[in-house]
Parts: sequence; C-alpha cells; structure tokens
Amino acid sequence: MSEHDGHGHDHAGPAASPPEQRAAALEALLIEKEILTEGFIDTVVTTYESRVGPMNGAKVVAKAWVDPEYRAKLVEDATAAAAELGFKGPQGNMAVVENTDEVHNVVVCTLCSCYPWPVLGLPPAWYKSPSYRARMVREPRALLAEMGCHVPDDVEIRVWDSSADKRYLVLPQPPAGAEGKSEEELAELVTRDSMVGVARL
Amino acid sequence: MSEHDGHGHDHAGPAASPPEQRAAALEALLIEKEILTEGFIDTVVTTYESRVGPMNGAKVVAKAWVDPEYRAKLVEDATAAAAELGFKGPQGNMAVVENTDEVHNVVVCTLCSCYPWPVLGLPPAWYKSPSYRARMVREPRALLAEMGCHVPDDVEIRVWDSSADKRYLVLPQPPAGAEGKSEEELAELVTRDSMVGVARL
Amino acid sequence: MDAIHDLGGKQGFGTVAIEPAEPVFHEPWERSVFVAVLGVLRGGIGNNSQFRHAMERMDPVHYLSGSYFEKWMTGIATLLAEKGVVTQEELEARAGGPFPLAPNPELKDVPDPAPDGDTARFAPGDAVVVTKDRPSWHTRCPEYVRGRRGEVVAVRGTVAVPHIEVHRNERTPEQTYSVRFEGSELWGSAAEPGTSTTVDLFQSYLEAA
Amino acid sequence: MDAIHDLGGKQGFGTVAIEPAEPVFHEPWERSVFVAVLGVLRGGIGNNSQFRHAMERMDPVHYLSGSYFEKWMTGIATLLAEKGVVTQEELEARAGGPFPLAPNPELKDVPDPAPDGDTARFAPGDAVVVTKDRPSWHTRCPEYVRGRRGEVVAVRGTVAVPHIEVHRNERTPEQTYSVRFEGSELWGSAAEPGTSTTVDLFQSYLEAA
Repeated sequence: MSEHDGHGHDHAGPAASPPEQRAAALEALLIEKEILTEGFIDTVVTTYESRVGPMNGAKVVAKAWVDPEYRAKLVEDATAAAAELGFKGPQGNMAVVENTDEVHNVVVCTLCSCYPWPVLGLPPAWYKSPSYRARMVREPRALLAEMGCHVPDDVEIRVWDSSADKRYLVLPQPPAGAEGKSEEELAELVTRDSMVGVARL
Repeated sequence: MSEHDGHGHDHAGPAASPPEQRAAALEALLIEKEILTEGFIDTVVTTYESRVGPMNGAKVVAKAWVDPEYRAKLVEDATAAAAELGFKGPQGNMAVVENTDEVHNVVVCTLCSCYPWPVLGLPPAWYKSPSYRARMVREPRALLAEMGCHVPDDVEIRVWDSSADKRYLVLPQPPAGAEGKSEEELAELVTRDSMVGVARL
Repeated sequence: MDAIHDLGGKQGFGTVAIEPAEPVFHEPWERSVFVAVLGVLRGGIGNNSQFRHAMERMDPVHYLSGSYFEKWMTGIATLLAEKGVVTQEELEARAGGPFPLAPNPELKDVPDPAPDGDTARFAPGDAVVVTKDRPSWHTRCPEYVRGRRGEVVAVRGTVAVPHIEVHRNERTPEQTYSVRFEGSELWGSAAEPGTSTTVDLFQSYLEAA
Repeated sequence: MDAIHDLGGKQGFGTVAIEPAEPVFHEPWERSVFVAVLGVLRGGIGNNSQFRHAMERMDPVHYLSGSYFEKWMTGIATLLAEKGVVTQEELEARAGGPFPLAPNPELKDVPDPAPDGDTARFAPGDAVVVTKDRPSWHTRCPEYVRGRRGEVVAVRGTVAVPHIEVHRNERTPEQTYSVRFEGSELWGSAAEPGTSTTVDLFQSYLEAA
C-alpha cells in the first residue's frame, strides 16, 4: 500500500480473508493430505479442552505443600514429579521455582508464549499479549501491581523468561488458613495466576 | 479490542476518523485560537512546495565541484556555506560528507526522519519508511543494491544516522563527462538521491 | 533475527487486558488452528523451531495486530508452503481470498554449530557475558540481554541449537543455562529496585566474564 | 524510551517502496498537518523534542501502520492537548469521529542533566563506549549502539539535552559528537564487510573506552 491511499496508512499489514475461512482451508487440506485424521483431532481437542489445565498444576502444588519428600523431588526434577501424577506431554520439560517470604517468582516468554502445558493447559490471552511480554521484564513490580498483585518492596522479584526448553511453574506459598486442610481441599485454593506468578494466595 | 473479535486481530490500532477530517479539525481550531494565520499558512506552503527542494542542494554541490575554496568552506561549515547561497531555515544545522573513490556516504534517521530541509526540501516517503530506517544501518550494501545503487565491494560504506542536531548532505562525486561544464549545467546533473547517498552519479 | 517478536523491555504497549473466565478457544477456528499445528509438527514436516521462525518473519504490523492463533495460522501455513506440502494458491483457493504467509528472506553465512556444544563449560555461580552478536538468522537470544553480564544459576541440559534446527533442519545438542541478570544491569537507571530476570540461554550465546 | 520508533537494525520490514516523481504532499490534509506543526512549534507552545516524544508514545500498531503525516498529526494534536491548548473532545467534535492521541505514561526518577555538559570531554580519535542504560524517558540514543564501542570522529557542538527538554521543558546545553561504529561491532557475524555507521550522540550517553 502506498502512502497516498488517503487514510494515512502506508502499511496496514497484508490483506487477509476472514480467519475462519483460512482455518477451514488449512484443516481441509491437511485432512485431504492425511496429515490430520479425525481421531487425532478428537484426541487433541479432548486433551486440551478437558484434560490439561490449571487443575493439574494445582494438584502438583497441593501435594508439594503437604508432602516434603514430593516437594524435594519436584524442585529437583519437576518433569518427573509431574509425570508421577500423570501430567506430561508437549511443552513439558519443566522446572519449579519456589516462592518464599523473601522471593516472589513470575514467568514470562518474551520471544513467543512458552508455557508449561501439561500442568497449566494453554496460556490465557494476556500471557500472550505484546504488553505482558514487553513489560514483565522491564517493570515487573509495576505490572504486577497493575494486575492486582502487590509484592511488598522488601520482597525480591525474580522474573523467569522461558527462552530455551524449560517451562516454569511457580510454587506459590500456601494462603492463610491452609493449615489442617487436606491435599484435595488445598488443590481447590491454588489458582492458575498464582502458578504463573501474577497472583499471591 | 479483545482477542475474540472473530477477525484474528486483538490489537489493530486505535479507531480513527478519516485523516482529512482530523486535519481539518486541527487546522480550524488553530486558526480560531490564532496560532495559525492565513499569512503564515501561505508562506509555509509556498516555501516548502516551491522554494526549498533538491535544486538548492544541487547548487551547493555544483559550486563545490567548480570552486575549491567554496568546497573547503562547505566541508568546514556547511550551514554557513549553504547560507551564502541563501539556503537556511528549520532543520538547517548541516554537515557535508564527501564521497571519494574509497568512501561512499549515505544518510538515514533511524529514530524519526531528520533531513536537511533547506537544501533538500521535505523527505520522500521511502526515506521515512520503517524499512529504510531499519535496514540502512544493518545492511547498507544490500539495501543500496536493492535501490539500484551498486557500491563496489572495495569501496567503504559510511552510514550517517542523524540522531542529534546535525543534518547531513552527501557531496557526490561528479559524473563522467562533467569536465568543462558550467556550474549551472553541473547543477542539472545532481539528483536528490545522490545527495542522500542512495545513488551515485 | 532482530524481528518484531523480540518484545522484552519494549515500551508503549499499554495495560495488559485481562479477560475473566477465558475459554481455551474463543472461536472454533482457533481450535482448528491448534490441532493443525500439533498435527503438522507431530508429522515431522517441520520442527518447532521452524514453526517459531516462520512466525517471527511475519510482517511486523500483522504480527503485532494479529492474535496468537492468527500468528499460529500464518506460521504453520508458511511452514507447509515452504516444505512443499501445500501452495499458497491452494490455500487461497480454498479460503476464498488472500491467505498471507511470512516472507522468507535469503540468508548468507549462517554459522556452523559451536564445537563441543554438549560439554558444559559453565557451572552455577559463574559470571558470564552474553555475546553482542545480532544474528540475522533465527536465535533464542533476546536483544535485551546482549552484551549484558549475568550469573549462571542452573545448568539446564542440552537442547538442539535453534539456528541449526531452523536453517539446516538438523538437531545438534548444546548446553543451556539459566542466567540471572540484575534489573540494573538490564535497564540501568530505569530499573525497579530488587528485581532480576533469569533467561535461558544456549552455551554459544555466552562468554566467561 | 524503548518504543517502536527505535527501528535501527530491526528486521522483517521488507523492501523499500519507491514512488517515482513523488509530490511534496500527496493529499491536501498532509499540507494542513505540516503547516500546523510548524505553526505550533514556532509559537512556542511546545518544543521539537516534545513533539518527537509525543510520536514515540503512539500505539505501536498505529505508529507502524500510519504514514509520516499521520504520525505528525497524532503527535502535534497530542502535544496541543497536553499543553491545554485544545481538548481531545474539541478535536473529536470537529473531526466528527475518533481522534486518537498518544498516551502519556507517568515517569519516575527522570535524572538531572549531567554536570558540565557544555564542556567537551572527548575529541576526535577518542575511543568511547555508549552507556548500557535503557531509559524509560525520552532519549536520542538508539538501542543498536548501547554498550557498543566506537570512535569519536567529530565534535558537533552543544544541543539542548533531549530528556530535559521534553520532561522539564528546559534547555540545558550538552556537547554532541559523531561516533563511528564498525559494522562488526554493531551486528557481529551478520555485519556486511567494509561498512560503518556514525551516530550523533550526547556526551552523557558516552564513557571513555
């Protein structure tokens, strides 16, 4: 597009037909070429719409809270510890980073949107937004506060940019009133945001 | 705009009314507030549509080719030397960089679109494009070749990024067949592109 | 590649919009795209690094204005076209309109993998400096750490070197490390106090400090 | 400010489109915008650095997709609104629709000017290193030279420090220099042979190497 299109835009991005038409074209061609099968499609959809999600990570966290041995294993080898509970798969080479009274951890992927799928499912839109990717490394304290997560000034913030193969899960601190609750009850208290590090429990 | 607008765009830039309506609004308000007057508008338009442009720079270059004393002055203080010919005004703190058999110079402004208005007028759209601004510093040889300017491998390329107050004018080498021509005839041979450094004569 | 995807530390993007109770997919077409990507990568037609690189090569306005699944759709279709599995014409005929793909500029002098990349040269506690190199080819070294000094906090094991995987379609293992950078080292006087960023970097991106 | 305007060395923008026999203005509205900018800056309502900074703060997609005069229009209207000369409501009422302006995020800790900035500390031939600082405020130090080593090739005289002019509306003179960087210093193994870039930098951006 040239500068004189009368709309003040000399470069509005390439023309594109509606995404639903393009996606349908892509899917149809892949089925015809036998790269996709109905069985594979069903498995993938069921997996990512029902079987993986933050409820998996919550189980990992709750177990780590009640079982010191499991916690040690999780910190040593998160991939193996998650697999023990049945959580593994793509984007599943994982590491756990522990929040303490002195340290708050938060995860970002500045170059794309890497995320620990087996324990958190697919990432929410905000995690994939240019704004989150750009700002979390430069101004984590301000951005966390904007997102409602107020980290005290005397607590160090460690940002993890997952730029190679490891995918990070934050091990949050248990909330007040967690004492005496069962592992299942505790798992109910663990939110996705606390495991990304944009919330404290 | 949220991610689920159905068009695959979660951030298409802010909504805007047509530029001609916005420009008219701006102009009308500035006239009402007596920041713009008809006289000022006429003067600016006449100046930048008729009086300043590459024909000014061409006169500077032609004079430097035939008059060694002027050339020395131009290289020492381009602003003063251009003013001698009547060329001065905004964006007019200038420096001249000389092409030789060993060195080819080319000008860019990566941060905005700085340009020596008194001798070249307002910059062309390509000079202001993200592509020119991004590429000229990283791959000047490849970009110049793409623009039809083939700089021999044994000629050093010096890119000038006008990031402070100086505005740069390239003093090209005279073309073959320039010998014996008058200053006026020579000025006809000097192109805008040769004074930005994206062409050789 | 110093493309628009390298967003760490960039300003001007405004607040992070948060959608409560967000579904996994907002539209059925996003589900189709997700399945297509998993199917293509599982099928070995291309690798994950090539898919990523295809998205990085997208027109910058398309990249920034497009949603995540818009980028995925463009990236996987680009990969399929470049591998000769489909043509842009086929895609556009089926879609009934334009199907933009990412351009693929010619690259010169993509370097060989570093020798002995699978042997760990650094250990936790080591001070390192990231290379100042700004490769035109695929890299997983973000601009904001280049030339900056950090400390190795973990050895993360070998991973296929990204630019070799992308540009030669070969897997050469190289050690990776978590390297911690103080906020002040990255942002200078604009840094927030008491903050650091830990970045996972390949051994060939690092030098002893 | 590390905003979208800092384009030097970025990839993915494709070929440079050239229009033969291009007019000074393509549309009458571009002429109006040009005159408006000159009139406002001549009138002392704001300075040139503030006008530039207003454009740098534009939404990144708006900045990249908008033409030069679209950016000028947005920048000057933003400046006028911030100076209290017009309101966005007035502009939109007259325009008969949305008139987007650049946001103005709050800045903390904008530093004072360096002392003795008008005294030249460097001379041609001096080796210098550019500060690694990545200020959140206005700067004319492009990212691609930060932390990189160059040679002073000319002293260019004093100019008002840009961030002081923008954020305090004061003119504090500081020496500027043309500093030459070899291509290999800037781009590493991707550099073209026999190329350099000379950048004009303020004294406070430089340290002796």
